[in-house]
Amino acid sequence: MLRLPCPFCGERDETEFRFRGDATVVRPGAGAGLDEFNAYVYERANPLGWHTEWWLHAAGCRRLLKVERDTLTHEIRSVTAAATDGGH
Amino acid sequence: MSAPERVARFAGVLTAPWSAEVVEIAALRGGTAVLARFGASRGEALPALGQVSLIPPRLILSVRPGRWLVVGPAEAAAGSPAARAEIWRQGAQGCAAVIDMSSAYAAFLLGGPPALEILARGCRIDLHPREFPPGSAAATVVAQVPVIIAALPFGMLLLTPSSTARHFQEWLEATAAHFGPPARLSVAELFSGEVAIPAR
Amino acid sequence: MRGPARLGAGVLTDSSQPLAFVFDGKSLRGLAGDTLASALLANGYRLIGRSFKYHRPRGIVTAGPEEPCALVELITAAGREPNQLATTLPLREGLVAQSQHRWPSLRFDALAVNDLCSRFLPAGFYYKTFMAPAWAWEKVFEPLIRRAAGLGRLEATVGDHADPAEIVHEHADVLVVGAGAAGLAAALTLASGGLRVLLLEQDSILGGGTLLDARWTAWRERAVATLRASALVRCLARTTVLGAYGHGVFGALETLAPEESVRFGGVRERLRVIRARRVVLACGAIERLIAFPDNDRPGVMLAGAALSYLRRQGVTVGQRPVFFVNNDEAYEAAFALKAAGVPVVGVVDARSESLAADRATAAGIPVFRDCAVESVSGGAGVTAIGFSKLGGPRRRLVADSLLVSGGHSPYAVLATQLGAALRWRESIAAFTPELDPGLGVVAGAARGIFGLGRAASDGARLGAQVARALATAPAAVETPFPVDPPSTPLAALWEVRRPGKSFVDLQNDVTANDVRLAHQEGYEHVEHMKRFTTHGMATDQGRIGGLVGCAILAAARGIPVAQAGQPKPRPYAQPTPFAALAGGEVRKHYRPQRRLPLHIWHAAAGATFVSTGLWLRPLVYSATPGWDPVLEEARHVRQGVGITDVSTLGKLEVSGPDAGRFLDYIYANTFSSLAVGRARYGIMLREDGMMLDDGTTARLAPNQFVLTTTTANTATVLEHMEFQQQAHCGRMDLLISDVTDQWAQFAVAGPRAREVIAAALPAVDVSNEAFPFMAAASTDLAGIPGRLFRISFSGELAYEIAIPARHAVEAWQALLEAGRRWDIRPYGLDALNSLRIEKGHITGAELNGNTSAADLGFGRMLKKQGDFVGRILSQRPGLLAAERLQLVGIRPVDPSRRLRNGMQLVDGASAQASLGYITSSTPATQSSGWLGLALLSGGRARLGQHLVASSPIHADHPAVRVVSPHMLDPENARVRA
Amino acid sequence: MDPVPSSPASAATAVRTKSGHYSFWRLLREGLRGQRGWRPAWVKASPKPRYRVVIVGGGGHGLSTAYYLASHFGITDVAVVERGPIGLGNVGRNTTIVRSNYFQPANIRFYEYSLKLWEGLERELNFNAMVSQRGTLNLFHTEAQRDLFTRRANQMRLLGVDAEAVTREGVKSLVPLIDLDNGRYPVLGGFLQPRGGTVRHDAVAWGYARGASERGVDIIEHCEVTGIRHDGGRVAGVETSRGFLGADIVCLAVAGHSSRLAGMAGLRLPIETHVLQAWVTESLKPVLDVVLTYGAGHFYVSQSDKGGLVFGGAIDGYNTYGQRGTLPMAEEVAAAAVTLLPGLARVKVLRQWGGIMDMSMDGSPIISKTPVEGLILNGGWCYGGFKAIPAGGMTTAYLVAHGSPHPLATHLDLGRFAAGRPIDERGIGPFPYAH
Repeated sequence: MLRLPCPFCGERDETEFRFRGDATVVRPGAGAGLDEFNAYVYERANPLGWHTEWWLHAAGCRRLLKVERDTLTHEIRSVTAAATDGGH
Repeated sequence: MSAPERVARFAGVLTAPWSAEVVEIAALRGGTAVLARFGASRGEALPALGQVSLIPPRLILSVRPGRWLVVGPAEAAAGSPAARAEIWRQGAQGCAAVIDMSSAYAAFLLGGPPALEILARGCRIDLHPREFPPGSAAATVVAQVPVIIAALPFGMLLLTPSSTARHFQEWLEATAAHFGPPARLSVAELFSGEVAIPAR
Repeated sequence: MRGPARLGAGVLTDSSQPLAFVFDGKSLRGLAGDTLASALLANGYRLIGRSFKYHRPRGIVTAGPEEPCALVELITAAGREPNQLATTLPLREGLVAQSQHRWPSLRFDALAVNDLCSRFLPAGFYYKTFMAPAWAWEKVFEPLIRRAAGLGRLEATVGDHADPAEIVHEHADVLVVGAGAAGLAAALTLASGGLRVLLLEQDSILGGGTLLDARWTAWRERAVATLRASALVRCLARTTVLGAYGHGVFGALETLAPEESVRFGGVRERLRVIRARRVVLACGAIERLIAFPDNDRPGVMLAGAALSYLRRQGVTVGQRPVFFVNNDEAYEAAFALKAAGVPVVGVVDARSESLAADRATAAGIPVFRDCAVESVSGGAGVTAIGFSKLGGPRRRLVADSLLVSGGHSPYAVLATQLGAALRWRESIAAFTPELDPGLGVVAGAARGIFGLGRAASDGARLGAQVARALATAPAAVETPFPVDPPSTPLAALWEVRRPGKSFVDLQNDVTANDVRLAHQEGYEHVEHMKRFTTHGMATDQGRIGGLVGCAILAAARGIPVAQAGQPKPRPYAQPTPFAALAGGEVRKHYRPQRRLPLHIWHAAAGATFVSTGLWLRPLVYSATPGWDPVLEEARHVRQGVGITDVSTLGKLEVSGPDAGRFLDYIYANTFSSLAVGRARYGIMLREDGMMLDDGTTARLAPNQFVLTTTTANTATVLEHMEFQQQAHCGRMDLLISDVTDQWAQFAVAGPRAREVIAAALPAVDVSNEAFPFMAAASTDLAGIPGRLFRISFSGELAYEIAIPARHAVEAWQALLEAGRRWDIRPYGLDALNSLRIEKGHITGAELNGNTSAADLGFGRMLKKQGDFVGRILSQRPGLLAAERLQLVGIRPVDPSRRLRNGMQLVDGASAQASLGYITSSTPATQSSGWLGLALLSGGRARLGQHLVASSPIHADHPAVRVVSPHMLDPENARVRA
Repeated sequence: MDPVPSSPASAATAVRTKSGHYSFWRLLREGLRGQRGWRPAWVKASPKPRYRVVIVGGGGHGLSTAYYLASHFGITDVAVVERGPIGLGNVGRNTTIVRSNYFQPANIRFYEYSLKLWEGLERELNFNAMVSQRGTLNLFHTEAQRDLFTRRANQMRLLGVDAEAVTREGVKSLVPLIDLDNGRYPVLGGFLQPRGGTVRHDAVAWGYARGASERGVDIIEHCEVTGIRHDGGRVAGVETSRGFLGADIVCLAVAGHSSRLAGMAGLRLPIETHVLQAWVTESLKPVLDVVLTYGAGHFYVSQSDKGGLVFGGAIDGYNTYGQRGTLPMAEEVAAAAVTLLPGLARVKVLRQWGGIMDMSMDGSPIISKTPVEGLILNGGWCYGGFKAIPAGGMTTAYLVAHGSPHPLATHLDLGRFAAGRPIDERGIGPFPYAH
């Protein structure tokens, strides 16, 4: 079972979070076409090892967190909040 | 002996459903500083994230970055939370959203020595006083429903969504029952200092 | 009280507290502190059960949870609980147990014939037969196998019977698993450093091996008292760690003592979920068997078990015991029995040199060195054993019990689950785990440090190491410990290979020859061998024989044991009842109930409730089943006015200077242009272009929008919006607040709705001009600040009023009061559904995750300019294909025929290819007959076509006509009236 | 067009088996002569430098693909390479259920074909995999669920597949242990596929391995693929821990690790890897005769011939290659079990394990050519890998042999995502962790 160190709430059980997928894929900008969006939505590296992924702390601060995690050992290297400079 | 002291010495379980008034203050860009200044000017300093400050008869807690809940006893006038929201809205000068959430939450107080044993049956976070001393606040899940927990000198304040409040209350009472018959008292009594703890 | 084998008082037993119990119908006596096993032994019982496959007679082999044979059925008021371990089951007054898996009786078991046929039933025999004739497997063979297999019977009361259970969450700096010498010493050290320690012990009492050695009594009592007195330490006995789950999380099963069980309303076990920063695994080692012919006879036991029964319960396992050992530790049992006055017949030692053997000889116990046991006489109990020196003549000893020790295997299961590598240690002929120090340490016998003194020193030292790693300074623990006697290392001995059945797994009846057969047939990897033979897959998980089987496999393959390895251990360390894993949130509490603010009012009004997700909603205000009350409610809305509770709608406030811009990105249509005081219907796409949700959004102030989501999608939409905001719109300045529970919301609908609203809200001008369709405003109702929207789901002139939930009842009553003149009536979810189907409005049945905006007729709403979620992929060729399933209306050709949700639409009655299906259907409220919505391939081009709506499971295939989904008021005249 | 060239049974018996024919009489003979005559079920082959076809993955799909290539398509110059011993991936770690009750018609047809192949498997392989058609019963608890299952059952019936609606009383008589009323969501009824059931999973791997090996396929264990050699967009073979194996066609059948292997050829797949967990209880005398699926939570259960209740739940919801069980899912599944079958409350769970699977972006499998010519993918099985083993192997073998997809597997191509033709069983969208 994962325990994720939320930068706002401290270490919490995985059951408080909602996994939101691969955070390395970047949403293509305006002007991008089908190919870029297909790659963004469907194609994944799905690595065995270090993976950067989104987790929403749904039962806590409701912040979206970027987590670096090893998909085999489940070791967690870093947890940071998604960059926002607007309202929270 | 003060009310909190007397409650803290009570050997059994204390539960108190609390008809509370709740106002959510959420800062927009640059709003945190404005809100902090305004709160300080009213003697209602906004606590840091993960903390609760007690300003009787109200308390203010923060479990989300840039957001605070002002919690107090519901007053007779129906417009009371709206009025309180309006005060903060004015103070925020357009840098915050201020929303009456009085109907969105139900509040409970849980006190007595078994409080942590009771909560450990549904709460996955560490409420040991070393990790969660009075003055701490956290949002988490208890018995499958979202709960905001604030550690107060005389026990735990529990805020839960009003639609699941009944489920939570049933869980709380059934769980607490293993630790002795609960003594009920009102939050007003707690805050007023006129607490008479019933004998077990 | 005193059975024939009770020699005196044990550490646990209380001779002043006799207990009566029943086994196989016979009334027996035991003592408080007995287990069922010790009480049966005290009463002279040998035969306890029958084995799984061959139905061989079996007795008690161990004194703990590793027991493979002594499984019984426990008979209680709640039913029959099979497969209870006699070796861990505490004896209590009135306990009733029965032997299992035998017929007609334990002593004469008909299926013992399997033992005679065993040569035709080798490992995996069932893979090779029962294949012909083809029908016979399921008709004949499989039913026979199913009946023969399975150990115990389950008989349980169903219905109101509930098993209370609870899950308790724990936190500690350090979890110490095992309260033997090493665990106690480690816990003392850690606590002295000011750390929060959780000490768990599977036994009913703390002490482990120190309970079996009187020299340790004083130390143990002091240690336990110190720990119990510490505010930082929690000691839990009867608690077995079930598994290690990573990130410091462990699951443990606590079996409650009877008096505590009563206090907690009958809870029998607790699942403790532990989170700790470090772990000290001091869980000891498990004695293992030796494979030799008939090593499963009742009376063949592990040597350590004999010591345990003697010390703990004052029971001897035999009056004439013989030992068969390969290590010095096992001699302790011989010394103890001898000291207790039991004549030890002899010790057969596989080794030539042994310091313990020398001590035994000096004490007058005959030792037969370099010898091995190769036969056991006796059917239902040992009568004699045969042994020999390698190549020498067989000798015979008359005995009533044979106490075996093949050495001790460190219990490495938890460490292995934490990723510890296993290293082979020839000196103990076992694997020891090497745990990442970042996770914790393995201490004492669990890492092959045998001897209580050595284990305690190891625990203290490693405890200090962990304390320092957590940046605390432990005090030195009181030393010295009692000194261990000098010993000679064991000599590995796995099997005495002679003709006959030499068991490596006693519960699943796996023999050494089965292991070799697996190898012979190519199942040579340990995991293949395990699966082919079922070795180690029984309730005991092969604790005492697992390594023996692997060693025999290694020998067959001609490789070292270390290379052959052993199967990967998985949770659970102890069989765990469903009830304990489930905890208390079961049955009625399996999921929380969300209640409407008006729940009590609805109930009082006679509503039948329905669960939609977590919500409980009024379906219809009648207890009468069928369509009549529903249609009555719906028709009242069409003809007069009705009111319904739509508080379950998700409500989100989006505020801030960039709120409009954000909604433009989230919705496929535009919101930034929406005027204050107006509402707009919006469609939200997923990034893959499919529809996610729909709803109305109102702009209450320049920087304040309130949007609604469908009830079922509230959490999904909120998460979607928060994700999009934080992942992609970080520069925008806005806030999202979930206000679903804050607001109760009611729809007042019907031709008379305006009059009702006008009466209820006299301050608002609700004329069509002042408050047209899609208007929105903040307003007061009965002095309560609320919001008014002119929106319609029913297809009628309608308003929705939002009120803080706390005032829902007052507001609802005020509306009823205002509508009394027009006979306003409440309507439920079913009527709401009938109304919206007729109007062609969609809900979850159509918004099913596989439909695009275009499929549902909203293709033109997609804005042409600007980015929004789903914009690009909604234009994929597959999503624009003409044959996609599109929303249409359906009417039966014969108005007397009904429609059913889930009917498949086909072209002609016999056609197989489905063209689509009916998603929602209802009797019409405004005309006779049924109508429905359907998703139909190329549907919009098929308007007017005749098809068949086929429901083979109902044998119902009415002809239908494809019509527009807008079956009522397609011009929207009513909603705009 | 009949995709299967000849009757399976006749094709199987045409070959003299090296491990000898298995039968009751053989058991009798070996019993009388001390089991001396049994031979390894499959030959432990060493790699040759070149094969016509190299199949990566000695699991259910890899072995069945090899078997059908050899037995039905006459292609025996085949190697199956497996990193460890065969059969210990998902084919050895699942809950052994077979059924063909799907929503999408193309999936119904595909899984029904698989079910038909299961029905003849034992005679085909001369290996008793204990195909046990006890029926699969899906419960429903709301009217919306009933409608969804009605739609599915009607679709199945139109396609000639068995499906029946079952009343509450019918549910109770099929599963006497069930508590219809006292759960948070009472049981309203069920849908039964009588031909669904279970299969002894290990036997499937061993039986296909034996059949393939007898027909000349090299089964190479302990041979880890470390690279995929390709040039000019065409595959040339695989680098392994035991040297390079040249091949005209390389077929990946490594569900759980498809992304990793495809990554060696420079491809990114619409797949994420997730763990699916399962549990087994102590053996009991028969108490449950069907495969039962709860409709108000993630829980399904069957009773094996050995007497253990085998049950499972949903995926954990985040990417993982960690082949292990977790505690929250155990709590979730047990709570559902106790709610539905309170009589099981005292039954003891013995083991928990996890298998890692390919979760595809639409929840449906992929049997497809790839942008690298000669590289074929069998993967993306999600929850359906075990039950698809015969059809997956047959249709993959067909694709290898013919160079074009099997008529029942045309919809399973990789191109469907870009084209906008996802086969999304439950309408979840491109979120593998949510399927």
